[in-house]
Amino acid sequence: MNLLIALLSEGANLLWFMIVLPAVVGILVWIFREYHLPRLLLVVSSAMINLVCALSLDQAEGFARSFSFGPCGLELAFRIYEFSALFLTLTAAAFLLVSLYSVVFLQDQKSAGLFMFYMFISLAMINGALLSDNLGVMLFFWEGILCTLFGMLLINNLHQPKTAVRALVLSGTADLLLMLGIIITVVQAGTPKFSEIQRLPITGVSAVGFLCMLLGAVGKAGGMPFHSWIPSAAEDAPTPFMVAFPGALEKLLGIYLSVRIVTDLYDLQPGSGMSTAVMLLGTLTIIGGVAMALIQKDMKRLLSYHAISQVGYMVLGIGTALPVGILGGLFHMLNNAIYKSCLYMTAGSIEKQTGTTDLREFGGLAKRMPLTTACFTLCALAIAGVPPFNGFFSKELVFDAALESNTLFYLGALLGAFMTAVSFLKMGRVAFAGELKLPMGKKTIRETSFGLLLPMGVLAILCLVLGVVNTWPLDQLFGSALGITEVYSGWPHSTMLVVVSLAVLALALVDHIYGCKKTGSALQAADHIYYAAGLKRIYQAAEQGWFDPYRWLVSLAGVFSDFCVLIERQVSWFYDTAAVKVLLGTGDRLQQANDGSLSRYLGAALLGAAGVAVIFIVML
Amino acid sequence: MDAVIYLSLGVMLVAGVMAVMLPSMTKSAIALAVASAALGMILYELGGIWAALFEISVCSGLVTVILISAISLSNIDKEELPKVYEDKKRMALLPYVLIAGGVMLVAVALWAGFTLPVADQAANLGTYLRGILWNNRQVDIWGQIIVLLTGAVAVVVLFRERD
Amino acid sequence: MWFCLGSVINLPGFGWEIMMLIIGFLLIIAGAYCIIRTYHLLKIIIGMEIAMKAVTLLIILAGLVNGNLALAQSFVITIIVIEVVVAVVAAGIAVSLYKKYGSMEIRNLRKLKG
Amino acid sequence: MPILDYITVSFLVIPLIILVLNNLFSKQFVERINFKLVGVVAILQMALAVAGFSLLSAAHWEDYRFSLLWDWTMEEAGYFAVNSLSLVFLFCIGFVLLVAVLVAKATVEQRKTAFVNLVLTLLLGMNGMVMVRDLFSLYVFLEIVGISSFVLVALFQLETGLEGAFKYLVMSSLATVFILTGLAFVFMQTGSLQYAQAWADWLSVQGTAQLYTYLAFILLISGFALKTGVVPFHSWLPDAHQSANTAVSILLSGIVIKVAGIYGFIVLTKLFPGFPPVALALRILGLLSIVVGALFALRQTHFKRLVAYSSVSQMGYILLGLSSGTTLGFLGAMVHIFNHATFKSTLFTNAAALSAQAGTLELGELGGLEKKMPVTGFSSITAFLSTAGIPPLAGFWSKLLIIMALWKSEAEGFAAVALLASILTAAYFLRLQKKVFFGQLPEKFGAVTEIGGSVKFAELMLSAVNIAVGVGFPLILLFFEGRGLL
Repeated sequence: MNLLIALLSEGANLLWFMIVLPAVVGILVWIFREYHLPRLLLVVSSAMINLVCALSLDQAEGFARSFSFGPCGLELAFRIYEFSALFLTLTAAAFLLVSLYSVVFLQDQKSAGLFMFYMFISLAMINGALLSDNLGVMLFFWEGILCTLFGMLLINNLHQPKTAVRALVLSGTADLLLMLGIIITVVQAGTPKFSEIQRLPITGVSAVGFLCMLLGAVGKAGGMPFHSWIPSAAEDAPTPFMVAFPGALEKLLGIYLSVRIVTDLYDLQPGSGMSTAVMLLGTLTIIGGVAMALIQKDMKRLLSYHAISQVGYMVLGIGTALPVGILGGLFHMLNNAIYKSCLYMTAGSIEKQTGTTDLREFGGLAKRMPLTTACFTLCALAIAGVPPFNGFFSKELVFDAALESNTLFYLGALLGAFMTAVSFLKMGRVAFAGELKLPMGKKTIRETSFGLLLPMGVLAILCLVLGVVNTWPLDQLFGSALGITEVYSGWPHSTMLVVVSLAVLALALVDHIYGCKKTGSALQAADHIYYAAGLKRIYQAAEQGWFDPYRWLVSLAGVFSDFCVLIERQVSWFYDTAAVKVLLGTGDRLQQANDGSLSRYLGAALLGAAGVAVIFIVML
Repeated sequence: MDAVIYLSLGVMLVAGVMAVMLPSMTKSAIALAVASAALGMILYELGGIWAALFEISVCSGLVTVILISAISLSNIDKEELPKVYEDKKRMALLPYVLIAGGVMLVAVALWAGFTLPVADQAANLGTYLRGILWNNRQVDIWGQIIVLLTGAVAVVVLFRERD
Repeated sequence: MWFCLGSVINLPGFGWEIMMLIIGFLLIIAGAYCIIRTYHLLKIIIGMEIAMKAVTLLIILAGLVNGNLALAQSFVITIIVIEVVVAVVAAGIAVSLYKKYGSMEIRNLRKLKG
Repeated sequence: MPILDYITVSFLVIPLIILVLNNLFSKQFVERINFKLVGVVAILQMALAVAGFSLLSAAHWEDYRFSLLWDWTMEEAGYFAVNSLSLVFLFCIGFVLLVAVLVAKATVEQRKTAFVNLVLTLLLGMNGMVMVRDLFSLYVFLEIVGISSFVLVALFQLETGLEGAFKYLVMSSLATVFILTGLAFVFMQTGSLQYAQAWADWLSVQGTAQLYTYLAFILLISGFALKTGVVPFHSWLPDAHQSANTAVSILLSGIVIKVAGIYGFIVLTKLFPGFPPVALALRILGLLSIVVGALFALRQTHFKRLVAYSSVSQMGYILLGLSSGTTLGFLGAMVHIFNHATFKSTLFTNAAALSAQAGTLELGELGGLEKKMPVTGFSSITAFLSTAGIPPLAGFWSKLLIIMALWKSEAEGFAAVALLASILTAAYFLRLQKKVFFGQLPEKFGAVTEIGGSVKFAELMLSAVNIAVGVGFPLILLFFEGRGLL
């Protein structure tokens, strides 16, 4: 304990501690992987210590520390300041809940120890990435998360690592772009230090660097076009993974970097072409993600598409480059982390009880799982943007910024909000309302365990609290961290926006009822959109994966690999046949020439002497 | 004096070529002894008395004895010898090779300014042989002693029947 | 051959030093030719000896040219000693081979090859 | 420093005394102890070399001159001398001699006295070679080494042994003719053959226009290349190595070709650093050796012959290191000399074990002996990995130094080919390992057991040295750095 105090007393040590503690705990968890109780205690206590550390860093004045190591002037530069301390705290808080949920969820499973090991290593990496003041060091931690991600996806699917490979390829591409962007940025700025780069103008090469970095950051958050591994991960990754990574931690990290790129590294002007491009990316992500969510019949898959879609709001908000947009984007990120994690958790609870998340197989759980239903409802209301939940306020801020920038994007975002509401109406009604329906083989179900309910409940209540008391997050947390003096908290300033949003929600309700009437079932309530003229084609194409960049990459890679196979054949022919034949043949010839005759030996030696003479003559 | 050197050089060359070309081993060995003696003559004429003595006694003497005794050990029928070893046929080209080589060397000497180099006079050590051998070449003398020891061991090894 | 030598003698600027050099080279060629062409083990020793004679000649010539004949003489004496020992060893090996094969035929020595 | 005097003199005196003792007493008595005596001489030589090295470097002397029973301070007197280079060589000589004696205990059953006599004269010759300071004396001791080697190869009067010895002798006498003619031309111009920088520099200045100087270099390079066994002068080497007793093969491959050949090249390159054709010739010969030696080795069917061709190939690396003309390259070559002594001795020791236990060295007949002879298999694999330059074994470092030196001296092409040729090295050794230690065990080897005694000890010792040098090489580099060699 003394050691801990000593460690905590010095701020610089705390920086190290934030990285070393999770790594060490990860290893300890893996060592005690056989025992549930020590694991639980270890995980919860260390997650709490992590949170305490983060909070104390948040309280401290901003400062920077460099630890030089290695021969080539490499240094490990860390810096803590308000913004990163805020994210550190948010991460720590999210991690506490997520890890509690995970450790309870996985308590009977063999892979729990390994999973928690990866979780803690990921936390170490995330902390490192948030703390580092050097772009290169940050990239190192960033890539570390990719590794742990790959490991976690492999846990249950060692023999069919399709999803893991897909995630590796897509996230890897995103990270590659990030790396490229970082290289360009460092070259342009002349320094690898975050704190020394002063808002580079986005022109020429810098524009490429900006775009690459932003794509890399958004890609980590799960935005288009690096999203398609998330839905497939929903199918075969453990639910805690979905809660932790696409739900909360990756979003935090990706949005953190995006905001820093837009506000610190580069000078993104509102209304500029680059801003429009980013907003377009955000809008496309919103619509694309939610449109696919609409027709999903599996809870986790549906939520995954929402996870993608929600990133769009954040990117849209950040892309406006207006303070209100950035603030909205950040707030939305926080809200999304809360309600999306909670939603995943409810899906996980249902999975734990019923054994499935396929909406066609169960329904009417409200009576048997009232608390889960309540959590779900709160979060669904929040994600749909119903006042006074937190999602409403953040969405309004994003809408405000989008309307100020470009009406088209505002309309796109509205469309997204509409479809979000529709899809959650559908899911909520199917899963919880109506008569109890259980999958084959299940007779009865119970409410889920306390360990799972606790984080869910906390998160669900937070949804309401943060909505009602939005002054605190908006002004105290993000506003002061970003240095925004204007006050955006409280009820939205523009009544028109609120009216339109409420109208959209009402429209969604009407649409849902219409859908139910038409098809006779809540499950297919959204299917009329699917069957609408023209849209069906697009959906079919989407279902076949035509919009999946992974597939594009794969088919592109297919052509490339055919080409490579052609070359490879020639090369392997050269290696396996030609080179061997030539070498062995030469060896044989030499061997035949060396027939043991002394005359030949002498002749060869004299020829050698003549050869040396020739070398001398040539050199003369 | 020059005439003696020219003559000895000529004898040496001819005897050497004959030693190579003669089909009879005994005659070959004798031709080698003659070449050796001619070399000894040259050494003597140039003032290398000790070297000449060694050359004549050891090389033309001892080596010839060794060769002759080795030849007599291998008592092949004299009639068979030329047929088996085909020396006459295989050595027939030597004079042409030598003439071609000689002409080439002379040509190089004549047209390419083939003169002997000027020595670094500063490095010259004008001492007598005894002084040289005992002052300057003690290392070589130790070497000679070890060579002789090795030779003795070798003779013991090679000429004794396997035990 | 005599004609050739005679014409060399009469050329201006051609002392016996150059003659010695040329004859030394020619004897080395003759010795090497002998070693390469012969089928008789002892003939190889003779060829080696001839080449060594030529080398002795060249060393003495070198001493003559640089005026350090005494040193050259000491070299020659050492060379002669070594030469004899090598010749003895070679003859010993040749005789041993003769005892194995019953002939001094070099073409017996084809066991080691490749 | 009188103690250094004793140390240096003992490199010549101890073998001489043992040589006398070996012939003084009755054969029955001598043959019981003489191998042990030679082993003691070897260990003593290593210890003395280390002691001499530390004394010399403690005193910061370039070299230490001494004589044997005469006063070398007399005017114009010749002398022996040791410097750090000779002491390193002396250490290597002692090391290989120790291994050879350990193996000879198992392989030499007859003619022990003669064997010991010849080994001692060989030792005298090699010690003398690295301690003389005169090109002509170098030749004299070179001949001692040569004569002892011929007779050692022919020692047991087997047909193959005699054949190998005779071929070796004839090729060596060609080398003698080359070297002596070359020396005659150097002597002709300088009037002295001592290792004196003055005349060497004079020759270098004069030499650019001098036909004789170039002729001398061509002949000297060819002569030493013959002694080293560099392609295309190599033909005698596999024959001699294959046909000799394995203990003799260890001596020949482990140290004789290096002292007789490579040391000559070292002297040449040290005396005449400013001749670009010399470096180029060494480079081309080295590369040719590496590639052609490896190609030959790929097709061999006899264990020892394959290993002998591998020696040809490895000598190429040493020449490449020397040719770079830099300290780094020289250092790489020196380390490779020691490493080659280690791993080549290991492989020949394996050959001794195999021929003792399995009774044959034909690759076609051997197989699957890994389980039966684990120590032999293990040491063979470490030696093979080291030869192929696999980190962290010793061979990797020396090759790395050599290739780095080549690269730095702007011979990138040579460096690249040398690097690629490592693949060939790995290929032929992999083939060897596969044929001997892996695969199906022939039925007739069902009762084969691991070798014991001195050969096993030698195998273990050599493997340990190999691994220790490899793992501890950074320390060795630090040592070099501390001495200002890097």
